Amino acid sequence: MSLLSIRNLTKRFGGLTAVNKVSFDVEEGAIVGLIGPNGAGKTTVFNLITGNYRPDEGDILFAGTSIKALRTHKIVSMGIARTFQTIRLFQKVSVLENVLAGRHCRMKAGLVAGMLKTPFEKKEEREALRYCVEELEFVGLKGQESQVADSLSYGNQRLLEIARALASEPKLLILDEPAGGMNEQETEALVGLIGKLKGRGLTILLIEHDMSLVMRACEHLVVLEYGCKIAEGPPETVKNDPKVIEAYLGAD
Amino acid sequence: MGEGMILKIENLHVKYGQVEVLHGINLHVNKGEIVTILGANGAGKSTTLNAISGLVKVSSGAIYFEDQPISKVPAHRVVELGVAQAPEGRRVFGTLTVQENLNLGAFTNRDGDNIIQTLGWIYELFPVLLERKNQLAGTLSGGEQQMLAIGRALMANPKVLLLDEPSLGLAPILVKAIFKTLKEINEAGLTIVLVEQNARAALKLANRGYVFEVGKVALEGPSADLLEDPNVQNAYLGGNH
Amino acid sequence: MMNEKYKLFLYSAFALILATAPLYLNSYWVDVLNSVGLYAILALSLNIILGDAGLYNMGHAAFFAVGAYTAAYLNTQFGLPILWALPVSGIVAGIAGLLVARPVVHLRGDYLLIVTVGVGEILRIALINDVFGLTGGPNGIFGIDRPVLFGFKIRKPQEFFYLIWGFVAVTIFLFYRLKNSRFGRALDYLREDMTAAEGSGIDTGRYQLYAFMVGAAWAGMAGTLYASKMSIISPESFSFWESVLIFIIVILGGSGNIAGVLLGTFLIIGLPEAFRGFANARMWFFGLAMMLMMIFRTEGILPHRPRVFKSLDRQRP
Amino acid sequence: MEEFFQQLTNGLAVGGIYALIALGYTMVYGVLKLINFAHGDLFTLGAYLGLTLLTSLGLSGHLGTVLGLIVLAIMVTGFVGIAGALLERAAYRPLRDSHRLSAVVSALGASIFLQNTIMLIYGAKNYVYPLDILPRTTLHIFGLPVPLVRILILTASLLLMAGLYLFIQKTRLGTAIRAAAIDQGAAKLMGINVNQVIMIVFLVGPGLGGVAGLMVGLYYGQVNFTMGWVYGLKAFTAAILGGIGNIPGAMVGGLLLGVIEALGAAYISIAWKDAIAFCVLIVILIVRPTGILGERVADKI
Amino acid sequence: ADTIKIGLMAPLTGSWASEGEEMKNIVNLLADEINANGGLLGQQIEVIAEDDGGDPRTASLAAQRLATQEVIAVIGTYGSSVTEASQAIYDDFSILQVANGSTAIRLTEKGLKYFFRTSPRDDEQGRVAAQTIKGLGFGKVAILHDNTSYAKGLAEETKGLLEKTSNSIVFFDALTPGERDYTAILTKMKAANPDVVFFTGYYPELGLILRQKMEMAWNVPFIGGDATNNPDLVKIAGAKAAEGYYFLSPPVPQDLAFAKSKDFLKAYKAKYGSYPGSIWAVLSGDGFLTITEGVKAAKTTDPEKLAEFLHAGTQKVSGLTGKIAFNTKGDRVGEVYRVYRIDAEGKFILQDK
Ligand SMILES: Nc1ncnc2c1ncn2[C@@H]1O[C@H](COP(=O)(O)OP(=O)(O)OP(=O)(O)O)[C@@H](O)[C@H]1O
Ligand SMILES: Nc1ncnc2c1ncn2[C@@H]1O[C@H](COP(=O)(O)OP(=O)(O)OP(=O)(O)O)[C@@H](O)[C@H]1O
Ligand SMILES: [Mg+2]
Ligand SMILES: [Mg+2]
Repeated sequence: MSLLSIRNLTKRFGGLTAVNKVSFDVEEGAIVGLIGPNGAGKTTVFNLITGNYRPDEGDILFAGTSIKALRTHKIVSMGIARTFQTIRLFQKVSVLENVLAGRHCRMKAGLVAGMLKTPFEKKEEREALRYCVEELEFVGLKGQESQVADSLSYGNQRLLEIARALASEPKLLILDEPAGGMNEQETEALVGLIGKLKGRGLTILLIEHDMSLVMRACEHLVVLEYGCKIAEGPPETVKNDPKVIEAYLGAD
Repeated sequence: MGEGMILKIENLHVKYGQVEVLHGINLHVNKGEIVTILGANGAGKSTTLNAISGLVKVSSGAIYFEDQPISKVPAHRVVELGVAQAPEGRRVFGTLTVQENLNLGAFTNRDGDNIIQTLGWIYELFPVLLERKNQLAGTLSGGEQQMLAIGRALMANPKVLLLDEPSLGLAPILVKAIFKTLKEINEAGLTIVLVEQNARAALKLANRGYVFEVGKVALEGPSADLLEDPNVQNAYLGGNH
Repeated sequence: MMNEKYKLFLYSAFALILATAPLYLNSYWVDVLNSVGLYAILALSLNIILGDAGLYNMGHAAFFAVGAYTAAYLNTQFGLPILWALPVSGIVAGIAGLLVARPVVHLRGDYLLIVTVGVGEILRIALINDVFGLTGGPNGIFGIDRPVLFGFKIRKPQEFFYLIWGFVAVTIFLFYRLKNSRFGRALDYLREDMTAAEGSGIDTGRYQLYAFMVGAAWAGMAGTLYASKMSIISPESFSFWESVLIFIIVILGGSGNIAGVLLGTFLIIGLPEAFRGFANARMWFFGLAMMLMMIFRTEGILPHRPRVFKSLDRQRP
Repeated sequence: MEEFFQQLTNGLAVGGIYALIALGYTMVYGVLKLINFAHGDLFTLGAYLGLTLLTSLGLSGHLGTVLGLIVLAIMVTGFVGIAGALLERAAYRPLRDSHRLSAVVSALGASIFLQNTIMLIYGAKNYVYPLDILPRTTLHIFGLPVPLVRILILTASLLLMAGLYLFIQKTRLGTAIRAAAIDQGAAKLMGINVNQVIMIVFLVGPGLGGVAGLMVGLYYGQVNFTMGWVYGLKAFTAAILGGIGNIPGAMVGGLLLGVIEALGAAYISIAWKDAIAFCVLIVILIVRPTGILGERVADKI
Repeated sequence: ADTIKIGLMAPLTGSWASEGEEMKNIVNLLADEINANGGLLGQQIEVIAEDDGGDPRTASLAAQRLATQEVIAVIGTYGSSVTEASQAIYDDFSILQVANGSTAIRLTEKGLKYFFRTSPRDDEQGRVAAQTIKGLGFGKVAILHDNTSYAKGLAEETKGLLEKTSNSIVFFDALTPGERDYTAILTKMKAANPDVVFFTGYYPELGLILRQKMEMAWNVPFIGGDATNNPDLVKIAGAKAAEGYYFLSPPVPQDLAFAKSKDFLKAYKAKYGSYPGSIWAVLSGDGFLTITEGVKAAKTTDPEKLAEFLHAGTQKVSGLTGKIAFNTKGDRVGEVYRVYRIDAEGKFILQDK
C-alpha cells in the first residue's frame, strides 16, 4: 500500500479547473517531485492534501484512510506536515517557538496544566524544547533559537519552516518550492538535507522549479499541466519526455 | 557623473532602525547596460534597489539618476523620472484584477499609444495573464504573480528597470523566455538592473556584475570575468555543477 | 544578565510600594488603586483574547456584566455569599464567552470587532429592559453583600485593596505561566498567522474559543468583585465606553505584555483622576495624553517581546 | 400597510444620514484600514461650525436660501475636511507603520479630545439651529406624507455616493486611492504619491462627515457635543454591514440599518430596537462574513 | 478650620455635562453671595466641585475624594444610580448629603441618617401626573419613557396609578436618548391612537418629538415630567410645536414670590448671561441653601447635629423652589409639583390648581 494515494482529484475555482482528475501514488520512503508550469495546479494539489481546500471530486488516501474531509490540524497530527510556497512563519516570534508550533500536536498539556505548571507539564515542556532544539540543529540553525524569525535570512527562514514541519514527527513531508530564493550553494545544502531526511525514513513530496535540485533529489516525478497529469516516471525519463520539454523545460 | 552613465551610487549607507545594513555601496550603471547584482541572502541587494526607488531612507551617501541627485526624492517622483521596479515578493495588488494591476503600472505613463502597445506586448509575452485578465491578482499562482509584477513594471515605460529576483518561482521554460525578453528589451534601449539568485543565468545575460557581501561590494567587473572568478564560482555557482 | 536582575529588582520594589500603599495613602487614593486593580483584572483578561490571540473584542464589558449580575442575583436572591459567587460567575461568564464566540469567532478583524460591540450593546439593552425580570432594569440590583473572608467583613477601601490586588496577583501569576505554556503559545501562533498555525497542527478554531472562554471567565470574576465593592450595579456601569476603555488599556499598555497591560491600567484609570485639578477640562487632557502616548510609543508603552531562551545551553544534549 | 410604508420612509430618512456619515468612514477605512473613531466627532464639528457660520455670516439672508445653503455646505465641508487632514497629520501619520490597533487607540484619544474641545469652546448645553431655514413642505407620495427635506437628504446622499463611487472607480486619482489602500509601498512604486492620496482621503471623508453634521443640524435643529458618538457608532455599524471599505456598501448598509431600526421599533419593540439591529447585523455577518457587498478577499496559500 | 468646605458632586463631563455645568454655576454664585456678606458663622465657604462623570464608578471615586477633603456636606448628585453609588461612602464618613436630581424611591428608604434630597420622589410626581391626566379628562394614555431609572420609575408609577382607574394604557415603551429622529416611534404611537401622551424623559428628546409630531400633522396633546422643564425645549421644538404642551415641575424661580428667588435670578443672569435652564440645577441650589441655612440655624457645622436638626423638619428653609423641609427619611415634605403649560409665544405658564 502506498503511503499517499491521490485518486482522480479535481478542484475548480469558478470556471477554472485548477486540478483535473489527477491520480498518483507516493510510496513509503520515496522522494517524489511534483513539477509543471506556473499555474498548473501544483500548490493547489498540496492545499488539497493538507485540507486547506476541499476537493470537488476524487479522494486522498493517507496510509489507507481518506483524509479529504478532515481539517488541516487533524491531518497534521496524522502525520503530514508541509512548508509554504511563500514563507509563512510566525514572523514576530522566536525561532524556537516557531518550531514548538510544530510540536504542538504531539503534546498534551492544556489550559489548567499550563496555569499550574504541573510536573507533567514541566516534563513535557522540557522534552519538547529538547526535541525542537535537535530539529533546529538538524536543519542547521543551531544557536539561533532566541532570534525573531523575521530577522533570519531568506534561506534560513526556509530551513526554519522545514524544522517546524519536522517537529510534528511527520511520516510525509511536503515542501512547496523549498529552494525558491536560494542561491546555488544554499540549494546544494538543501539537497544534502533532503538526503538526510530520507535517511530518517521520511517520505517527501516536493514542488520545485530548480531542475538541478529536482534531478538530484527526486526518485520519481509527476508532471502537471493545466491541472492535468501529463507525465510520470523516473527523472531521466520525464526529463526527456517531449511533452514535458515543450510545456515546462523548454528546449536548450 | 561619467559619460553615458544613467545611474550612480556613491558611498551609500542605509539603516533599519539602529542596524546599518549597507556600509558604503558604490555602483554605477551605464545607459543601455544590463547590470546584475549577486550576493548571499541578506547581503543588501534588495535594500539597494529600494534605496534607488526611494522606498527606504538613505542615511548617507548619494544616488544620481541622469545627473540628478535622487536620494532625497520621494518614491513616486523617482518613478516619474523613469525608474521602475518589480519588487521582491511581487507585491501585486491582490484584490485588484490582473488588468487593473497592469493599468496601475502605467500610472505615470502619459503616453496612451505606448500603454496600449506595451499592454499588447506583455500579453503576448505572458499569455497566461491574458487568460487571467479579470482574475484577482491575489488568487494567481506564484509564478503568474511574478509575471504580473514584471509586466506591471514594464507598463511604466521606464528608462531604467530594476528587477528583484524575477526568476523566483518561475518554471524553467519561462525563465528562459524572460531572460530572452530582457535581452530584447535591453537591445531596444532599456537599461536593466537585475538582482538574481540564479547567478549563472544572470551573468550570462548581463554586461557587468557586482557581488555584494554583507552590505558591501566585494567584487565587480564584466560578467565574463566574474563567471571565471573562482570565488564567485565557489560561492554562487554551486561549485562544479 | 544584568538587565534581568535590574528588572526583578524593579518589579519587587514596585510590588512592595504597592502592597504598603494603604498605609500611607488616604482612602481616596486607595480607592483609585482599587479601581486600577479591577481594571487590571479586566485588562489582563481581555489581553488573552485581544493581545495574545489577536481577536478584536470591543465588547468585553459584556462578560464583566454577566459576572457582576450573576453574582448580584445569586447573592440578593439566594443569599449566596459573594466570594462563593466568584467561581460561579466565572463559570457563567466563561460559558457566555463560549456561546458568543462560537458562531462569530471566524470573522476577520473589524467584523469581529463590531460584532462584539453589538453583543455588548445587546446585553446592555437587555439589562436595561429587565430581561426575564432578572436584572432590575435601569435601577439595576442593589443591596449586594460585602464579601466576608474568614469571618471578617470587607467594607473599607483599604480592606478591598487587599482583596482586589490579591486577585490581581493571582491573575498575574497564573497568566504569566500560561503565557509560556503550550496553551499560551498556541494563542501566539494564531494571532500571527492563522493559516500557518492550522498548518502546523493547531486546532485554531478551538483555541479561539478557549481564549474567549478564559478571558470572559476572568472578566466575570472581576464583575463579582466589582458588584461586592459597589454593592449596587446598574447597566450604566457596563456601557460601550467601558469596553472601549479596557480595549485602550490593552493596546496602549502593550498588547500581549502583562507588565505593559498593568502599566496601561495605571495610566488610563489613574490619569483621569490625576487630571481632576483641570475640572471640566480633565477629559480633554486625557484625550490629548492618550494621543501623545500612542504617538510616542507606537507599539504601546511596553510592547510584547519575543521570548528569550536563556537556559537552552544547559538543556542541549 | 400604510403604517408599514410610513415606517419604511422613516427608516430610509434616518438611514440616509447614516449612509452619508458611513461614506466618510468607509473611505478613510478603505485606505488606512483605520477605524476612525474620531469621525463622529468631526461630524459634530460640522454641525457646530455650520451653526456658527450660519448665525454669524447670515449667508442665507444675503444669498437667498438655496445658494446660501450651498455656500454654507461647501464652507463646512472645507473646514471639517481641513480639520480631518490636520488630524491625520498629527495623530495618525506617526502611527502609519505600526500595529493597526495603535492608530485605533489614537483615534479614540482624538475622539475624546475633539469632543471635549467642542465642549470647552461652546459649553455643554444644547444648541439649536434657527428654525425654518429649510422648507417645511410635506409631499404626499401615494398618500404617504413625506417631508420634502427627507427626500432632499436621501437624494443628496445618493448623489454623493454615486459621485464618490465614480471618482474611486473611474478616475486616475481613484485608482491611486485603491492601490494605496492595498499596499502603500507597491503604490509608491507605481508612482503614486501616497501621502497626497491619504491627505485627499482625509479631506473628503471628514468633509462628508462634516456636511452630514450640518444636515442633521439643519433638519433636526438640535446639536450637542456628544451627538457624534452615537452617530459615529451607527455609521461604523452601517459601513461594516455593507462591507467596510466599499462605497456602495456604506450606502446599502446605512439605508438598511435605518430601515431595520424603524421596522424593529415598529413591529417588535422600540426599547429593543438597537439590540434588534445588532442581532440582524450579527446574523448577516454570520452568513456573509465580509458584509453585504463585502470586499473581495484573496488569501492565496 | 478657617473655611467651611462644602462639596458638590456633579456630572461635569460626559453626556450630562450641561446639567453639571449649571449646578456648578448656581452653587458658586450662592456661595459667593454668602462669602461677600461675611460668610457663614463668620467663616468663608469653600465649594469643592468633583466630577462624577454621570457614572457610578467615577461617582464612588468622587465621593471618596470629597470625603478625604474634610467637607461637612455634599450636594449631589444627578441620577439615582449614580447617587446610590456614593450614598454608603458619605454615610461611612458621616458627611451630610443632599441629593438634587435623584428621584428613585428607594434612596430614602434605607434609613440613612445623613441623606436628604431636595428633589421630589417618583411616587409623588406619579401621583400628580395621574391626577393631572385625569383632571384634563383624557382616557386612552400612551406613556413613553427613555429607560433611565428616573424616567422609567416615573412612567411605571403613573401607569400603575392610571390603571387603577378608568384610564387605559394603550402604549408603553422606551426611546433611546441621544438620537435625532423619533418619527418611527411617533408613527407607532399614532397607530395606537391615544388621547394623550405622557412623556417622562428629558427635554432634548421631547423637543425633537414635538417638532416631528407637528411635521406629521398629528395633533395629540403631550404631558411631560419635570425633566422637560427647560427653556431650551421651546428653542428645539419651536414655539409652534411646543404650544399646548403641559408639564409637571416644582415651580421655577421665576414664579416664586420670594425676594430671594428674584434676587438670585437677577444675579444669575448678570453673571452667566441667561436664566438657569435645568430644574435639577436649581435644586442643587436648594441643596446648598439647605446646608447653609441649616448651619446658620443650628449654629454648628457638625454633620450629626445638622442631620438631626434637618430631620426634625421644624425649620423651613426658603429655597429657590419654595420652602424646604424634610421628613425623618430625608425626603422633602409638602406638595412641590405644579402644572405648567406652554403658550403660543413659548412661555411657561403656571396653571391654577
Ligand atoms: N483561490 C483561488 N481562486 C481562484 N483561482 C485560483 C485560486 N487558487 C489558485 N487559483 C488558480 O489555480 C491555478 C493553479 O494555481 P496553483 O497555485 O496551484 O499553481 P502552481 O502550479 O502552484 O503554480 P506556481 O508554480 O506558479 O506556483 C492558477 O491558475 C491560479 O490562478
Ligand atoms: N524592513 C527591515 N527591517 C529590518 N531589517 C531589514 C529589513 N529589511 C531587510 N532587513 C535586513 O537588512 C539586510 C539586507 O536585506 P536585503 O533584503 O536587502 O537583502 P538581500 O540581499 O536582498 O537578500 P535576499 O537574497 O534574501 O533577498 C538583511 O540582514 C535583512 O535582515
Ligand atoms: Mg505554487
Ligand atoms: Mg532581496
